[in-house]
Amino acid sequence: MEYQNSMKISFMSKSQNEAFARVAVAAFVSQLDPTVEEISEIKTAVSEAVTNAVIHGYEDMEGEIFLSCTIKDNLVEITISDKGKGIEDVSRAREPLYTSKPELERSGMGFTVMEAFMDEVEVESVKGTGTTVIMRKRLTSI
Amino acid sequence: MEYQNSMKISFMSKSQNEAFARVAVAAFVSQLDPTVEEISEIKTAVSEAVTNAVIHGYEDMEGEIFLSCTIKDNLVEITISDKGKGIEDVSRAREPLYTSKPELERSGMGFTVMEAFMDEVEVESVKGTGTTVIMRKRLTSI
Amino acid sequence: MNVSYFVKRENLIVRIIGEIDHHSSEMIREKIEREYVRQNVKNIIFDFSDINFMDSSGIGVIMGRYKSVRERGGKLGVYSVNPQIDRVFQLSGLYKNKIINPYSSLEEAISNI
Amino acid sequence: MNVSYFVKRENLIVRIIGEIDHHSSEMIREKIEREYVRQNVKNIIFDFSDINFMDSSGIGVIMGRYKSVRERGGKLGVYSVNPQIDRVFQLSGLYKNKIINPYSSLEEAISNI
Ligand SMILES: Nc1ncnc2c1ncn2[C@@H]1O[C@H](COP(=O)(O)OP(=O)(O)O)[C@@H](O)[C@H]1O
Ligand SMILES: Nc1ncnc2c1ncn2[C@@H]1O[C@H](COP(=O)(O)OP(=O)(O)O)[C@@H](O)[C@H]1O
Repeated sequence: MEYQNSMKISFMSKSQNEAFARVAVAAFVSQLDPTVEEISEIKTAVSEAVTNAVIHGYEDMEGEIFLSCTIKDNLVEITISDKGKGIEDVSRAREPLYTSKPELERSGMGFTVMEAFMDEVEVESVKGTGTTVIMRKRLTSI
Repeated sequence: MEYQNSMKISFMSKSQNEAFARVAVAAFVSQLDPTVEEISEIKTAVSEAVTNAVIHGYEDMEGEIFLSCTIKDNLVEITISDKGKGIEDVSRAREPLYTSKPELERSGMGFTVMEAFMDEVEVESVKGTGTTVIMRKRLTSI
Repeated sequence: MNVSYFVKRENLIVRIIGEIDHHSSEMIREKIEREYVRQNVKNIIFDFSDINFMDSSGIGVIMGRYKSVRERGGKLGVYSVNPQIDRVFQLSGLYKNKIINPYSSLEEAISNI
Repeated sequence: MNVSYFVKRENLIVRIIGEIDHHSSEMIREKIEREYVRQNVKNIIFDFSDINFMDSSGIGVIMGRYKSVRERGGKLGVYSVNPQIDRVFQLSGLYKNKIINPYSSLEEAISNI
């Protein structure tokens, strides 16, 4: 039978919670004995998606961010969603260097980093309703 | 105005999640710049309450554990609850060295550790319905 | 989590690297018991230098080992306990009730146990 | 999170201890800008030895500093980047596009920037 585990977190859209979210996911995933590199990739991808929810989803207003993580054998699936402003054009948003907030010194590399560090990244977004990012990664360590 | 932040976690009653829960709470609380001692006390108290939910609440069967943490200025409040078997006699359960599972080499020191390491510990439990532990600690670091 | 051992005179020295909680304690208990049964020693001395977390599950492990060593007329010792974990030991009365004796080094433990 | 500086020849050396994410980047940016304005130097060299986490917010910080140094005809350098963070730099094309040059040590950075 396959090994399964899951957790869900919700937290306020404060920039302080970016570090909290990535450390919490790393702590959860560490039961699979990932490599240092895998943990670092997952932390970075989580940080990108949570930061986007804080900056772009809620534009620094108060909102709630939802994160869930499930483990099935060596497959990790992480879902991060907000009920914020949503993305009008997802394919443009995913282009490297595209950012709607250059004035905040955003690099536009968030989605590119998520895609490079995870095996799969799905983005579902409805303008005015919110955004959900689903990321999957199969760990080599098992 | 006072500083506020909050998060909620839910996870399966697996022993692997004891480490996850205490590290997640430590990561959340670390925004208050706690001392090493304070972090260690909080981690230990969380570990005790989560372990109790796993071992005693659900008796190693599958169930969901709920954890929430709120910060108001330098006050940390942590709530850990399960929908498991509940505690018949809470005051006896809180006595040092009392354990209902000596065969598992439990020491009966869980509640005593929580009380020593946190400022306040409240236990609400209904037989057959579940248990909620609320712990508060005011950090000196701010 | 990693448990290693060596024998010195009548003592089994057990070094645990990692965290002692309910999850890890089952494995730790099993490993120590197996080794203690195998070795012809009396005492168990714990090297705590590489343990950075322990909750009351660790107290259960110590009390369980106390039962085992008593059957052979042996004792328990521990050295290099960090201050936070020391408080858990104190709280549980393990030192006061002479269930386990704290030392500052392996040498001190071996000469005084 | 901690930012410290020193000046060597025409270079402001910036050492950051901690993690660079969106939360910390605002403070990092402000501190570096303030110091760069105050000092009569051209280049900024980042000491990355004590940074164990950086996401794309760090790329934004670098690109922003690139704009500042260019106004004075200066350049950006970085040394002691760990492998994971190096991949974020690579991905963003910062090395390829000569926005920042990687070095293995402070000495190498100062002589070659
Ligand atoms: N959760 C979100 N809610 C609304 N818009 C988003 C969200 N995530 C990303 N976006 C949009 O996609 C763009 C590109 O995102 P990203 O690649 O992470 O770069 P950056 O965050 O640096 O702008 C953002 O500038 C923003 O317009
Ligand atoms: N969440 C819970 N659900 C049901 N019973 C519990 C729970 N937490 C504690 N108890 C009861 O209280 C007793 C004392 O708990 P504790 O002081 O933590 O010691 P220990 O876990 O070592 O038994 C337990 O043995 C158990 O009977």
